[in-house]
Amino acid sequence: MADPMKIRAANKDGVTEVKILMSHEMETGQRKDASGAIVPAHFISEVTATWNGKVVLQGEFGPAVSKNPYLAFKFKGGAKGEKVTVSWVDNKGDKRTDEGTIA
Amino acid sequence: MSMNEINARRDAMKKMGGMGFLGLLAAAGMITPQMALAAWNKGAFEAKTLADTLKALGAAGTPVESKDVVLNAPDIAENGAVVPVTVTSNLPHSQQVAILVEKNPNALAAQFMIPEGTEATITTRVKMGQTSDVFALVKSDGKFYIAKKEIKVTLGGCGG
Amino acid sequence: MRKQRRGTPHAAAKRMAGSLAALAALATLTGTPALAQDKSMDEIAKYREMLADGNPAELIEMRGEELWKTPRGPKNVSLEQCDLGLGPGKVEGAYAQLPRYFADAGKVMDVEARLVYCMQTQQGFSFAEATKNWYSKPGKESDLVALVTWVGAQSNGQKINVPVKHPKEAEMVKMGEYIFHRRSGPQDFGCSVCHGQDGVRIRLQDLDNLSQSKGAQKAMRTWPAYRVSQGTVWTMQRRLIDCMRQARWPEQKFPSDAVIALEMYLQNKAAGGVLESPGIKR
Amino acid sequence: MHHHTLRLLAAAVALTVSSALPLAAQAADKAPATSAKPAKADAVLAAKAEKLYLDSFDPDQPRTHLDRLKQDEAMALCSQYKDNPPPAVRAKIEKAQLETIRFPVEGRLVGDWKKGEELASSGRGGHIGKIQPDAKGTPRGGNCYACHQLATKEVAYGTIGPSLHNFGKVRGYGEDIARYAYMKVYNAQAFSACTNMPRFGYHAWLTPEQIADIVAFLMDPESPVNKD
Repeated sequence: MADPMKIRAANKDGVTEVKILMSHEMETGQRKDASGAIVPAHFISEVTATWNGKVVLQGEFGPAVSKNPYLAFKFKGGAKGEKVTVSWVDNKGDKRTDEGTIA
Repeated sequence: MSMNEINARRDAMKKMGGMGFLGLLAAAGMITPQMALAAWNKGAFEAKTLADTLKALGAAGTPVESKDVVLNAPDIAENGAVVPVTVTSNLPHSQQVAILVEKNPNALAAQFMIPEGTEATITTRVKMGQTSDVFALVKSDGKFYIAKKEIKVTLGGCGG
Repeated sequence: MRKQRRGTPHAAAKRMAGSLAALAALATLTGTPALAQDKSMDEIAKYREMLADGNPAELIEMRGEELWKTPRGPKNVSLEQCDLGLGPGKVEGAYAQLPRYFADAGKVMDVEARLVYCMQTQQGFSFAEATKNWYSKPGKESDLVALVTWVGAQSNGQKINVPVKHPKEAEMVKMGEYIFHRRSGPQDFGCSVCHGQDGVRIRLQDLDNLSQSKGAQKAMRTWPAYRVSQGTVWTMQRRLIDCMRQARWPEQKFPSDAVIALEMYLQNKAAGGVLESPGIKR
Repeated sequence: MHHHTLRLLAAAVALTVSSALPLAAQAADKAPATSAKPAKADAVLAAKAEKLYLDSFDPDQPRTHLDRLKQDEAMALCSQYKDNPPPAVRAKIEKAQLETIRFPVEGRLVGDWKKGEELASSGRGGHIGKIQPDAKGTPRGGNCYACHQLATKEVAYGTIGPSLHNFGKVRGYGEDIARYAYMKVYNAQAFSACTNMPRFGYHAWLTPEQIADIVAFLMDPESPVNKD
């Protein structure tokens, strides 16, 4: 199973800022290994963030997003102690869901 | 429901049959079925040229350059593997934000759907194979707007 | 702009220089390149600032904490009783005081050497097993690096304070200094070539003068660090072993006593520097 | 050309570079040596440190790799005096190094600036070991940009050495300057003992012809070093 994400969420003046770090290799499909064979593409393709059952951000990544992707955004609403849930799925069908608590 | 439970439940559901990822989220009660219709835009991500990518994103023709689309990134990246980029749209009803790197093998790096209530400001990091123009594309009220910036990728350190 | 020192030219050279017509073109050398250089450095600063906001080393740190607490190895015990110098299981602040002399091992060890020692003596791993994945490669993260990252983070905000009480600690500082100035290889390199003067850079990267306290503090405060060019965390051992590779020298053993001596010398120079660990850099 | 004249020329050339360190002063910028001759205790420690150092390399690698740790006289003296030897030692090193310089068989000191530019830009070649070696047959570069500004279009240049932008334009395109540039790249320690600059020709890191190409990059009026 994939490694956990690190999710930070903080509310200020009614706006919640979310910062996410995802653990993923984000292989481009163009790199060669030591033996000269091409390492197949392996990357997070979809990311969804929800708060109170509502989608607050939906993203699609290609392999040009950097290794261990970072994503930051802001949404209106959110209160201290509430959860922000983030899920990703990659091009091989591997996936991960984690949550962060709004500070 | 704890995260481990969600992950376990998803794994269990995977075994039961091929529900899509968003379908699983919908089943877990996280999103409504209508939202789960979105899918990875293969055509756009696999397009080679900037023009083809824009076409696949539904922004055929030349999107209007707009001062209300702000692409914040350094002029020089010490390493092309990680180039920080923030796109901000000050246009009303910005629904979609995309980041494109013209000289990458596939121009589209990432795109985001911005629901009502979410600010049209996204920060992420992209790879750049070489010095290139980088574009921020924003869809606002059904029309596409664009901002451009050249980012130089330099040789770093000992250069070896 | 960096400060420049002008040497004292020989009197004869001065006379000769006066006769060189080239002097007339002197003015063209100052000005624009310097301005361009400042602009480049501003943009590099912006690049670094934007990176600092989200450090993927935190992901590796999380993994390190789990590895520390999970029973592993033939003896199926965790590392929670490992003594990193401040007593069994005391991790907070330990990294800031490493390398140091360990009486049980009879030698000066850095964080990696000590973790390897604990993996051998407490968890029952063989030396080969404990060291075989000592650095991370694409697609294969090192457990040892994750442990070092977590241990390092437990000294975040603490002052570097390496003990020089035991004679072997003092000797390692001196041997590190010797190695720092030793030049060899097909490029005549030594650590001092790049890191023995103030205010210079290689390509666009500032080079700290590691022979002085200020430069050593600046350099040593931010390791272990996530290196975006490598997509993973590098420890001080990995950093120094790669410096040696760049110097076109042969490859070190792991863990390397020469590297530990260098670390001892550098940490000693960096005393008082406040750790910001893990760092993030090119 | 006599050694004495060359020294003067070197110093004079250095003087014209106002935005850079005079070449001879580079070494003096380093930490001063604590004493002219190391004391006995220091010698004992040095021997111990040398052993610790050599023992720290992986013995499981080709002998030719481990040979890179051997020091010639200049290396040993520079290490001993922390790159700041006393005048007599400095003179001795420079004299010996001057004698090592060899010129291209064809006698052309100014080659092809385009090839020189490539060499100046490349920091590849010569990396050994198991972790991240260069691929077999990787050509060695001169990596001049790591330490010097040259053509202004390259923004990623280092400042360990002086700016060489407009090298020929400022100094003139004369034979003497070309000869000085060639000798400096071939063996910089002939002019400045214990300088940071590698001895590219002495170590056969670059061939005499490649050095002439680098000289062309510095000296050809058409080179971007002198044009932009």
